[in-house]
Amino acid sequence: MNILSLFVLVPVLTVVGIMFTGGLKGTRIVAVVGMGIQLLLAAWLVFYYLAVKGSGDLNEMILVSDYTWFPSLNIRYTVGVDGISVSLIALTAVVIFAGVFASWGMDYLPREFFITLILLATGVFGFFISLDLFTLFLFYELAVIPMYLLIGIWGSGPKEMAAMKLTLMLMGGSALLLVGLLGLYFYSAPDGGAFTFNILELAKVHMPSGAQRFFFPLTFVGFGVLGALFPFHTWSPDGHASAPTAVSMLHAGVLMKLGAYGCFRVAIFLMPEAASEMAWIFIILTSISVVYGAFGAIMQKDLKYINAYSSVSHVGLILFALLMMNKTAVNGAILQMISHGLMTALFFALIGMIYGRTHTRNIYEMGGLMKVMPFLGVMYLLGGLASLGLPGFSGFVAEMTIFFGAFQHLDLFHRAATILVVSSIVVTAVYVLRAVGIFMLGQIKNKEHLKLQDAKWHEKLSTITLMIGIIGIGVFPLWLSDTILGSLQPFMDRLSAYLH
Amino acid sequence: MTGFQTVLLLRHELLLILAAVGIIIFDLLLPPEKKTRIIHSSTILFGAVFLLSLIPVESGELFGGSFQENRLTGFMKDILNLAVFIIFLQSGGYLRKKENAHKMGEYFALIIFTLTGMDFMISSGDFLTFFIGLETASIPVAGLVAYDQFKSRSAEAGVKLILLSALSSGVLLFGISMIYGATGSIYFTDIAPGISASPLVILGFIFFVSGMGFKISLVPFHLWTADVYEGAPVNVTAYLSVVSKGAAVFIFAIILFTVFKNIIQVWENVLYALAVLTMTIGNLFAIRQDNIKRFLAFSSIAQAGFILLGIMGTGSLGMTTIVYFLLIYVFTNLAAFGVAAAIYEASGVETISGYKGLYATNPRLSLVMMLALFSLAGIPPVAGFFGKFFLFTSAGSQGYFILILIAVANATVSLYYYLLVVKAMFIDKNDQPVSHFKSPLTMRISLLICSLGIFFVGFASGIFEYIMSLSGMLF
Amino acid sequence: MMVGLGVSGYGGEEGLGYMAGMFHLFTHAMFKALLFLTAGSIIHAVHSNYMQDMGGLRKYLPITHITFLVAALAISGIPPFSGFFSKDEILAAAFHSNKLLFYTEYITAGITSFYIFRLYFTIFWGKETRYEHKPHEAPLNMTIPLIFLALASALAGFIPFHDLVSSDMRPFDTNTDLMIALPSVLIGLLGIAGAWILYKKENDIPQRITALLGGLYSATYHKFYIDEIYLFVTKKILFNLVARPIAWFDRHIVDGFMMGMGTVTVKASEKIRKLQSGELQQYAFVYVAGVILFVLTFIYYLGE
Amino acid sequence: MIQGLSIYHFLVVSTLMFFIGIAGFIIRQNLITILLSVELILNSVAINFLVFNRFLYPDQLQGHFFSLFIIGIAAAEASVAIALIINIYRRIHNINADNVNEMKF
Amino acid sequence: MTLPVFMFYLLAAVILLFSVLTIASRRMLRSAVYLLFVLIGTSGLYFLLDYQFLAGVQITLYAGGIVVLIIFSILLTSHISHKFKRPAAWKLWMGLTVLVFGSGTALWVLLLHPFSKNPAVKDVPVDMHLIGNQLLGMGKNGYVLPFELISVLLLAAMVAAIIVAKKEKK
Repeated sequence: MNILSLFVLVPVLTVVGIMFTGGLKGTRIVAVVGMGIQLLLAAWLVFYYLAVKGSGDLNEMILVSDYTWFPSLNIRYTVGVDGISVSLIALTAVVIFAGVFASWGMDYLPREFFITLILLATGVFGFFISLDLFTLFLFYELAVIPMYLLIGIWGSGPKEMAAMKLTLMLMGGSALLLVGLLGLYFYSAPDGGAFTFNILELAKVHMPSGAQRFFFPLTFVGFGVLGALFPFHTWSPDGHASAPTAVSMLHAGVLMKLGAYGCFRVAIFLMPEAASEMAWIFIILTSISVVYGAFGAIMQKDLKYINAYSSVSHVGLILFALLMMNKTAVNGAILQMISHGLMTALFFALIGMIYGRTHTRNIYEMGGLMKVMPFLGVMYLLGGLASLGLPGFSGFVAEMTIFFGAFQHLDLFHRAATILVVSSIVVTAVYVLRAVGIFMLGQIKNKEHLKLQDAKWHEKLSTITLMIGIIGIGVFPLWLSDTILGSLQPFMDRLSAYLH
Repeated sequence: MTGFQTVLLLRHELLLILAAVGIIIFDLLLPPEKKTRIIHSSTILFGAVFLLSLIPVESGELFGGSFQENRLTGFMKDILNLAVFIIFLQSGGYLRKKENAHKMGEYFALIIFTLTGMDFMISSGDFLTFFIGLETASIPVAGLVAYDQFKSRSAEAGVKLILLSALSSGVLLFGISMIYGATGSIYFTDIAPGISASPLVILGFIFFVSGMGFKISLVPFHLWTADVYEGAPVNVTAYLSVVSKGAAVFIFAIILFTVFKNIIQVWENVLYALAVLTMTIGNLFAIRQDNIKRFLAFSSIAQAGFILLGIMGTGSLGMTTIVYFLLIYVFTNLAAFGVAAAIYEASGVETISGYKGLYATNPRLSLVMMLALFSLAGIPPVAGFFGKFFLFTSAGSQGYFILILIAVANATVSLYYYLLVVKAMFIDKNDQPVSHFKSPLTMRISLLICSLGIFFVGFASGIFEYIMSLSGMLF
Repeated sequence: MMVGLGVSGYGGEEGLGYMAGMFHLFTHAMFKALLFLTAGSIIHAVHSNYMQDMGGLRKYLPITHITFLVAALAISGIPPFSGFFSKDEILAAAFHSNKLLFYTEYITAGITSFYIFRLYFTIFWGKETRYEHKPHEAPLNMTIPLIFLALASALAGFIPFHDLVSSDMRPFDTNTDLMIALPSVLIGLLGIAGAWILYKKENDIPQRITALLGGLYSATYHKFYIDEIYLFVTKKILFNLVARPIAWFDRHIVDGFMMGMGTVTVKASEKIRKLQSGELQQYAFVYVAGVILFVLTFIYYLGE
Repeated sequence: MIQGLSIYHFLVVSTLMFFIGIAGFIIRQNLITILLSVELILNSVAINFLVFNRFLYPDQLQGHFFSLFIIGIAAAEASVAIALIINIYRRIHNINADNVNEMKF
Repeated sequence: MTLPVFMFYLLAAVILLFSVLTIASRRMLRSAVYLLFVLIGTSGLYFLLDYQFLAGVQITLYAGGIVVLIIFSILLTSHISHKFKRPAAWKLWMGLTVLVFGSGTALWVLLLHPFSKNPAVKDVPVDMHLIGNQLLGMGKNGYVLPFELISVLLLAAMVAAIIVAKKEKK
C-alpha cells in the first residue's frame, strides 16, 4: 500500500464513516477526525519530503508507485509527489481542516454536506498525487462536480444560477482539457509502442510542434477556466458569493490552484514549445485578469464579491507568473498558490463567520465591527494586509518573487505586462483598506450589531490554523521556496531543452 | 459440427425460445385468479436462462455462415439478457395493475421473442438473417408499445412505431438490394471484397445506414424516438432504449467493420456527419423536456451520437469501447428508467417538475437517479465517465480531435439538462412533493444491481480488459 | 504620495530602478498601512478626525505614539528603517538615469518627511488639548497589529529579499551608495528638524512664516491641494472611470457573453422544437429527405 | 435472359414504385392507406432482389429467397399494423394520420 | 417487339399506373383494390422473369392474404362511401419533392451503374425441387435458419396483435 494513496483513502473512509453516523454531532466528529488524520499525514509528508531531500535523494518524484489499471490502453494509477505537490497537499489539508471547523454549525442536511465536501477534497488530494493524466483528469472532475450540489443546496443568494454557471463553465473547461489530454496521449509514442498518460514518460517525448499548437491552448484554457483566466472567470464571483463558507474556502483556496497547477504541470511542462510560442496570448489574458480582478473588487459591496474578484486577480497573477517560464517566476507562482490559498481561505472563513452574525455581507450595512468582534476584525485586517503584500506575510514573499521572475524578461512586451500587473498591488491596497475602513472601523451602523459575539473556539481554531500558515511562510519563506525550487529543476531543464 | 455443439452455439436463442413458449403455455395453464404468479415465475425462469447461457463457448458458425457465434457476440447477448432481466425485475409493479392482469404472460413472451430476434441479428452472417432478426426485434415491439390499454398515447406511439419502422425497413431493404446488386451476394464474407466506393454502393450503404440509424435513433432518422418513448409504458421504453438500441449498435459496428471495411473513408465521413447532428440535435431537444421519458429519449439520442464516436475508432478498440459503453449504458439507463417507473407507479408523476423536492421524501430513489444522471453525463467516479472517456479515446485513435471537441462541447450541454433534474430533486422546494413510498422488492433489487453496476463497472478494469480480449480475437 | 516616488523608479536604469520601485512599493505598503492603522487608533481614542482636536497625545497613547514614530521615520527614509533601503535604491536608480528626476525626488523626500513629522508633532506633542473623555489606548487587538507592523517597518529593510530568490539571472547590486544615501538622509533629517522647530511646541512661528510667505503657505497648507487631487483621482477617476466601467463590463459583456452562450443554446432549442411536430408524415419526410441528402452529398464528395 | 429487355428496364419500374410508395406514405391522410404505401415499398424491393438475381447472379437463388421472406415479413408487419390501427380506431374512432399527433415537441 | 417485351411494357404500365392510383385515389377501398392490381402486375413480372413459384406466392400470400386483410380492416374502420379530403398542400409538396428527387437520384445512380453481365453463367432452372431443398438446406445458400426465424417472427407478431386487441375479461 502506497502511503500517498492514503490521501485518497482517508477521505473516502471518512465519507463512508459519515454515511454510517447520524446527527450533526457524530457527523462532525467523524469529519474532524478524518481531516485531522489527513492533516497529520500531510505534515508527516512535508517532513518526510524534507528529510528525503536532505539526505540527497535526486529523484524528481518521491514515493512513486505505479499500478496498471487498464493494461490495454496503458492507463495506470501512478502516484508520486515532488516539492510542489507536497506543498499543495499540505495547503489542502490545512484548508479542508479549517473548512470543517468553519462549517461546524451546518444544520441543514449536515451529513450530506460533509460527505459532499469531503468528496470534493478527495478529488483535490487525488489530483495532486496523480502522475497519470487519466487519474489526474478523473480526480479533477471529481473535485469539480460536488460544487454543484454544495452551492445549489447549501448556498445563498442566486444559488441555482451560480451553481449552474460554475459547474457548466468548469466542466466546459474540463471538456477542452479532455481533448488536450487525449492529444498528449496519442502523440506519446512517436516511434510506435504503447501510448501513455504518464507525465514522467510524456516529459521524455517530444510532441510534434504542430500538434502542440493545437493541444496546448485547449489544455491551458481547460485548466485556466478553473484558474479564473479572463474571460472565463465569470463563474468565480457568483460561485464564490453563493457558496457556503467552507466551500468558498476550499474552492478559492484550493480548487483554483488545481487549475494553475494543471497549467504548469501539464500544459506548459509537457508542451513547452507551443507554450513559449503562445505565451503572449495568455500573458495578455492573465494580465487583464490581474488588473481587472483588482479593479472589479473595488466597486463591490458584498464582501464575498470583493474576495472573489480579488481571487481572480491573485490567481491571474499565478498564471501570469507561470507563463513567464523562468525559475524565479514559477517559484513565485507556486508560493503564491499556497499563500493565496491560505489567505483567501482565511478571508472566506472570516466572511462566513461575520455573515453568520450580521446576516449581511454588504459592507455599507456594517461598521465599527472591530469593536464588537475584535478577534475577527483583527484577523480580517491581517488577512487584508497579507493580501496586499505586506512583508512578514506570505503574500509578500510570493508576489515579490513573481515580480522578480517576471522582470527577468527584458523585452518591452513582458516589461509592459509586468508593470501593468505590478500596478494592481496598489489597487489591491485600495480595495482591501476601503473595505476594512468601511465595515470594520467607523461607527456602528446597526444597533443590533452591538449584541454580537466574538469568535467561538472552533472558529478561532479554524482561523488561527490558517493564520499560522500565512505568517509562517511570510517569516520563514526559505524552507518552502527551497522545497519548490528543488522540484523546478526538471521543469527548467525541459524548457531550456526545447527553447534554445 | 455435432448436434450438441450446434445446440451450444445456439444456446441463447434456443433457451429464449423455450422460455417464451414455456411462458405462453404456463400462462394458459394458470387459473385466472393466480395469474400474477406469471410475473415471478417468468422472472425466475428468465434468470435461469440468463445464467445458463453464460457458459462460455468457443466461436463457430452454423448454417453455412448464416449464424456466427463467437465469444464477443456471446458476451453481447449476455449483456442484453442481463438488461432484460433487470427490466423484468422492474416490470412487476406495472404489470400488477388491474388493467394489465389479463395479458401479463404475453408481455414476457413478447419481450423474449423480440430478444431472440436481436440475438439472431447479432449473430447473423448474411443480410437475410440479419434482416429477419431485425424485424423480429421490431415488429412485435410495436405491440408492446401499445400495451397500455387506457392511454391513447400508448396507442399512438404503437402506430407511429410500426409505420415508421416499416418505412425504415423498406428503405433499409432497398439499400440491401443495391448492395446485393453491386456485389452479388447476401453473405457478409462474400460481400466484403466486392465493396468499392461506387455511387451504387454508396447509395445502398446510406440507405442501409438510415435503417440502422432508425433503430439506433440517429438524427435525422430519430424523430419517432421521443414520441414512442413517451407513449410506451416505462418498462417498454427502457427496453427500447437499452436493449433494442444496444443490439442494433453492436451489429451496426460489426457490419461496418467487416462488410464495409473497404469503404472506410466513406462510412467514417457519414458517421462523422451523423454523430455531429445526433449529438447536437439530441441535446438541443433534451434541454426543454419536462416529461421524464421524453427527456430520457432525447438524452439517449445524444448518447447514440457519442457511441458513434466509438465506432469511428474501428477495429478492436472501437468494438471494445462500444460494448463496454453499452454495458455501462444498461446499468445507467435502467437505473434512470427504474426510478422513473417506480415513481410513476407510486404516484403517477412522470414530469421533471413533479420530481421537485423528491430528495426530502424519497432520498434513496433520488440518489439512484442522481447516480444514473451523473453516469449519463460522464461524471467520475461513476462508470459513465469511463465509458465516455473510452469512446473519445477510440475516436482519438483515428485522429478525430475536432469531432471530439464537438462531442465534449455537447457533453457540457448535456450536463446542463442532467443537472436540471438533479436540481429539481435536490434543490428545488416543493409544497407537494411525491410522498414517501416503498417500491416493490424486485424493483429495489433491480435498482441495487444497477447502482452497483454504475459504481463498479468503471473501476473494475478487468471488465474492460475482458471485452478487449474478446474483440481482440475478432479483429 | 510616496507612490509617486516609487513609480518614478520604473524609468530608471534597466533592472535596478524597476526592482527598487518594487521594493519601495512593498515597504511603502507596509508603513503606509501602519500609518492608516495608527490614524485609526488615534481617531478611536479622540473621536475626531480633525488635527486641531488633537495634541499632546503621547502621554495617553504610548504604543500608538511609538508605532507612529516608527512609520514616520521609515517614510522619511531614516536608517535603519525600511524606507531608507528602498528609497535609497530608487534614488540610486534615478541618479543613474535621470538627474532631474533624481533631484526632484530629493526635494519631495524632504517635503514628505516634513509633512509627516508635522503631523507627528502636532498630534503627539504640540498644544495640550482638553479632551471631553480622557483618551485611552486602543484595546489589545488593535495595538498588536500596530506593534507587529511597526516591527516589520523597522526591520523590513533587512529582509534580504534578493536572496529569497535564487535567481538564475545576475543578482542586483544593492550596496548602499554613500554619496546618494547621505544626502537623502540629511534631507530627511532636515525635514524633520523643520517640523520640530515649527510644531513641537505650540508657538507662533508658523503664523509668522505664513505671513511671510503668504500664498505659498496657503498652498502648502492645503498640501498643494494634493489631498483634493488624490481624492479626485481615487474617487472620480479610479472608482468612477476605471473600476465602475470594469465592473459593468465584467457583468454585462464578459459574463453576458458566457451567459449568452447558454441563452443561445436554450433559444436554439426553442426554435427547433417545431421539428418534432408529432406528425407521423413529417417524420417520414425528414427521414427520406435526410437519406436523399446524404446520398447526394456523399456520392458527390466521396464517389469514385 | 429476355431478349430486348435489360436490367435497367426493370429497375426503373421498381425504383419508381418505391418512391411512389414513399410519396404515398407522406401524402395520404389515412393510416391504412399509409400501410398500403408501405406494401408498395416492400413490393418494389422484392422486385429489385429478383431482378438482380435473374440478370446478374442467376447461379444462386439468394435474391429469390430474399423476396420470398420479404413477403412473409410484409404479412407480419401488416397484421401488427392493422391491429394497432384498429386499436387507434377503437380509441378515437378515426384513423386519420392528422389525429395521431398528441405527442410532440 | 417480342411478346415478353410487350408483356413487360404492359405490366410496367399497369404497375406504375395503379401504384400512382393507389396513393392518389380518394376512396380507400379503391386504393386497396388498385394495390391488388399492382401486386398482381408484379407477379406478372415474376412470371416474366421465370420465377413461377414466387409469382404464385405473391398472388396467394400477398394479394390473397395481406390485401384481403387490409380490405377487412378498411371495412371495419370506415364507411365504404367515405371520400377523403384532398391532402394538405404541405404534405403534397413534401411527397412530390421526395418522389422527384428521390427517384431522380436513385435512377441516376442505377442507370449509370455498369452492371456487369456475366455471360459464363447459365440460367439456372428454378424448379420446385431446388427451392424446396434450399429452403430447408442447412449449409450455405440454405435457408432453414431464416425460415425458422420467420416462424418465430410470425408467432411473435401474432402475440403482439393479440395483446393489442385483447380486452379485459369482465
